[in-house]
Amino acid sequence: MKKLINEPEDVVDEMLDGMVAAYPDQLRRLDDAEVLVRKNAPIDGKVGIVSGGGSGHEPTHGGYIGEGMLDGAAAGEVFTSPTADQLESMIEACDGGEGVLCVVKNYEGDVMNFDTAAEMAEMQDIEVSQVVVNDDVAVQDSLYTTGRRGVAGTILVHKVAGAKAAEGADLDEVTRVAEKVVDNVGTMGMALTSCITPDKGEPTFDLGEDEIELGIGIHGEPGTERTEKASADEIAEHLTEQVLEDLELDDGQEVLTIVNGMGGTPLMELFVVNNRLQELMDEHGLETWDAWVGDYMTSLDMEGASITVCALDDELEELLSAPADTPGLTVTE
Amino acid sequence: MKKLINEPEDVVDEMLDGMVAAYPDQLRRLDDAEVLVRKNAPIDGKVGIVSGGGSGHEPTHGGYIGEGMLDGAAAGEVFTSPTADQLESMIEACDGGEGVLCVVKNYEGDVMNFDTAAEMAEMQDIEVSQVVVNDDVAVQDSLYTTGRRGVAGTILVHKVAGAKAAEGADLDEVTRVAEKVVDNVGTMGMALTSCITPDKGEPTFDLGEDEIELGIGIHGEPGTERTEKASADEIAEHLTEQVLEDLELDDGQEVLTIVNGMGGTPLMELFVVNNRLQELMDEHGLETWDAWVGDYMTSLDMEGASITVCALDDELEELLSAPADTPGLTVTE
Amino acid sequence: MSDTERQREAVVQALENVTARLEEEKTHLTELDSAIGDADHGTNMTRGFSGANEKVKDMDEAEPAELVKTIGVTLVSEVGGASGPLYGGSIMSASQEFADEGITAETSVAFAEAYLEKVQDRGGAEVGAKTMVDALTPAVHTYKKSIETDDLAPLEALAKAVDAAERGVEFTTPIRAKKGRASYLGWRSVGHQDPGATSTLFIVEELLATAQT
Amino acid sequence: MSDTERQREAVVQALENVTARLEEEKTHLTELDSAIGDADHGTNMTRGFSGANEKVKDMDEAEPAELVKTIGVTLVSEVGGASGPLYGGSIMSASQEFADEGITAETSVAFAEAYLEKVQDRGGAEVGAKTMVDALTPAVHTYKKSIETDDLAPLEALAKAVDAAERGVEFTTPIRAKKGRASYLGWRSVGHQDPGATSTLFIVEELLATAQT
Ligand SMILES: Nc1ncnc2c1ncn2[C@@H]1O[C@H](COP(=O)(O)OP(=O)(O)O)[C@@H](O)[C@H]1O
Ligand SMILES: Nc1ncnc2c1ncn2[C@@H]1O[C@H](COP(=O)(O)OP(=O)(O)O)[C@@H](O)[C@H]1O
Ligand SMILES: [Mg+2]
Ligand SMILES: [Mg+2]
Ligand SMILES: [Mg+2]
Ligand SMILES: [Mg+2]
Repeated sequence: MKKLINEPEDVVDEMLDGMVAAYPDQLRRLDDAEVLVRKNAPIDGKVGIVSGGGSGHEPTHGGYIGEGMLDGAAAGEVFTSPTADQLESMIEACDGGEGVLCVVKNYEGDVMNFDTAAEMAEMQDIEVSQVVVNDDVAVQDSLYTTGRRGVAGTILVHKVAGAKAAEGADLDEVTRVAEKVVDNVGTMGMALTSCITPDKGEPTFDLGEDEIELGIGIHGEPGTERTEKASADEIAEHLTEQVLEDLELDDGQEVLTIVNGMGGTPLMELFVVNNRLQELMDEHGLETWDAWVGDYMTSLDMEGASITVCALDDELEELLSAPADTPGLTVTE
Repeated sequence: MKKLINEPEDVVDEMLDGMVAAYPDQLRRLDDAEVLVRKNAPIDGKVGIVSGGGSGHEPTHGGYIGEGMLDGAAAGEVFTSPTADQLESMIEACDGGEGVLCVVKNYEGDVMNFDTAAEMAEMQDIEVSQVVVNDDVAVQDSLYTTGRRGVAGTILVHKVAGAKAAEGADLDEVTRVAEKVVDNVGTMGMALTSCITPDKGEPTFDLGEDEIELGIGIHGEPGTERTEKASADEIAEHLTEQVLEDLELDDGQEVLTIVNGMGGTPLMELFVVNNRLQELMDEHGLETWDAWVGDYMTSLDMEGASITVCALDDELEELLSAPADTPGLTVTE
Repeated sequence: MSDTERQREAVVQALENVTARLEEEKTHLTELDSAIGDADHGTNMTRGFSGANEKVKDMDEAEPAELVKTIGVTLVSEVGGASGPLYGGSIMSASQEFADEGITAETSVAFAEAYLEKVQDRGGAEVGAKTMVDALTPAVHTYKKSIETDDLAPLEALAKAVDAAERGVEFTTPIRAKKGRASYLGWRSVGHQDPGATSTLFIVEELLATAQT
Repeated sequence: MSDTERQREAVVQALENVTARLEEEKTHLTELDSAIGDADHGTNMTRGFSGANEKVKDMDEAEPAELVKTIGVTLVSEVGGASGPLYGGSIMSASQEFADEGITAETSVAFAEAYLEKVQDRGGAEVGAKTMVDALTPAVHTYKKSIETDDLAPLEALAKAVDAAERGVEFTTPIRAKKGRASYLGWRSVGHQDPGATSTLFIVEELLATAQT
């Protein structure tokens, strides 16, 4: 393994300091915690929006802290949910008196730790609500699973909830729009290569020179299916079909699409995928209202991509257009 | 080789269409050319700013088209300068009557093709000026070389020249500030892995599991030196020393720093490098006015990073702070 | 040495043994987690237990229940992931069973039952979901029956619990996961041994080893 | 068949042979460029020459000078990189030497000289900079002397030029690059053969092969 790191056990700590050093006017790190918050948190009279999860998904989540998006983000060890006490101190630091919305990706670790943190915060008289994002259509939501995973669609939840909170809406309203995104978004991913965690130092799964994994998550979990390598067009088609099958959209529906890179994929390739994706939207009679292409929710150095489709209405479009100023996403008026 | 592409020979064409599909309100592709321009180019009464070079460096250059930065960008084949006729049609499309500044990276192919294009454009009575960026301190500027290469520092030239042109300055003034950046910026890069071009399908150079290359360019050229792998801190120190030695800055000098990823490097690692870089700025008595961290000038899927330092004065700071709205870089007021 | 002191020493010793064992098995556990999870179970467990070891070293005066609780609290705040709340939170709340009478044959059964219940409350996994519950359930059931019905001594009961846990671990291999990250794999999870069940077995084995000395 | 027709056919045939040869050597040239450049010289050259082949196929009526010029123009607009302007631009402007009298022994010498001059004008490389100039210079000098001083027939002169170019290519290996991407490598460029000199040799070899048939 070759990585630009020092000791594997220091990587999250040093990354967080390196982020604050890059955005000293926007970010602040809580003392002795692996938690970043807005420089001016808590913002009085505004609902706080927080998220968190294992590290290795940068710019998720710390990179989405800022005006119009998150107030705080907790960074666990690589691919390991943050602990409940860290989450609790984040919630406290981001409560401006109007309560805090926790945007949780649907993993048992995240859910359990956020649950505990919410209980702890409520004991401090902080109003807490949670929305659990589960946009990954690769995983069937059945008795046989713990439900679908939360992946790239999470960023849209940050954006929409953040915009609503910036408007001055109350916790219920903010929670409602966050849930609206969750109800309307689907994602499916694939990997050309496994990621390598700093700690293990070897690929989490082995893929042959001619194999790819479909239906991967963002933690180097093997996918749901292994197939022969295919062209960008074929891959775009497969992922898109799965997502659209799940969403069952009406003709003429306006959508936001994301081609998300997994960390090691050149932007060039993501644009090639977007090229086919937009043709497919056309072929399916869907209207792309906005198309995002880039690394939003990564899996360390994995090569691969995911495709997200989110059905929009006027309210969501307005909230997605609202200004955002964060290291990882800027929306200007 | 596994890549998200279709046929290697179609990759640039499909990428450009995929970019336009992602930013249809901002970008337009010239007919039958591998050239992107601003949707509303030429902008009457504004000096046009154009750049171009081989593909594989995304978001460079097309990703920097937009308000406050470039008017046009020509995309050659992967790592191959665009041809003179393509460059010429770009210059024509971006001339709003006040002339066009070509930002050229110092490679013989780029320089020769831009020279020819400039001659052709001047024959059409378009005023053209050129600035050649050569920020790579790894290459000695001596009789024995063709001069230093242009690398990540180029983005700062786009930003500064673009801001000046947006103010309404004339071609001479725009050229002057672009040259000021060139005179004050230095970069040095390193690779953990080689890149793989779509066409060749194999690493351009072979690196052992314990080796890294120092002083690499952005085309998979082998570097100036091969050494044993080292920690992020050691690498940050080495690159920074080389750059600072070259720049010879005064105590207290304000600088902009860039930790630039080569395409396959997780953001996590870039922040770890930035953590040490900012300590080094401190130790050298330099004042970081702004610190950029991300993929600005890439080399396909290469894992590695470069460090750029640019000395600033009031004028450059003002121009760097001016608003920019492009796919690859947004600066808000 | 008072009874309380003896119990305290036993807890500290057990914790040391468990920590050493997990350290030894770190790569092994992470390997198992690579196949059907995210390659961090070994790291998670060793990070948590080393932390607990540090904490407990300075607690010369604490009651046994307090010590056990501290182990749980430390796991909660050091481990994260799924195993943090499952191991840590459950140890923390089950430690109450030792509060009044310290560690006895009876209270150890109560602890084991409370621990299993908590893991299932938090995680929602039944037996057969291919999780730590599959190792834990036979171990706890066997321990309880050995003590309460068969009148075995704790040491013998614990030995039987280890056997039971071992069979539970083996049972996880041929079945499809319903909970945890392995469930994302669907049928591809069949044929792999569950990391959390495996670490549960190691812990029970070290409890036995400690009791035997 | 008129003289002009014969010349036209010869140009078309030479172009076909060169294109086929570059196609064959594509990987080889790219390999050489991988070692000291950016791994695209083979692709660049074949892309350009296939394009030129296409263009020239439809020009049944053109003068030889026009054909050669078209080859140059097509290379300029298809190749890019350093080799595009160097090969293409220089062929384009040297083609003027054929304008008045077509292709003769004398005009072919003039063409060769003009071509070399243009390459050096554009690229600024002297002999010994480890570039195509190192293969080109001996080839052109030898060709000129063989025809003008030694009164050899063009075919024999061309054969000597091939030998000369070969020695030029071999000369590039042991020296340090001063121009082109290889110069970035400093001393590490020593020991590698220059791709552009190599493609120059292949072209001269194919000119000879064409003349021999
Ligand atoms: N819902 C659950 N109920 C019981 N045990 C679970 C549950 N989810 C996960 N586990 C256990 O946790 C183990 C994984 O722990 P670990 O790798 O540390 O956490 P994570 O899955 O968050 O990376 C699994 O092998 C399984 O035994
Ligand atoms: N300044 C120059 N003068 C003469 N020949 C040059 C010069 N620069 C490069 N070359 C030739 O061009 C060749 C490389 O061509 P190619 O790989 O197609 O272009 P690029 O270097 O832009 O990728 C080199 O091997 C060398 O022979
Ligand atoms: Mg984990
Ligand atoms: Mg090239
Ligand atoms: Mg795990
Ligand atoms: Mg080349």
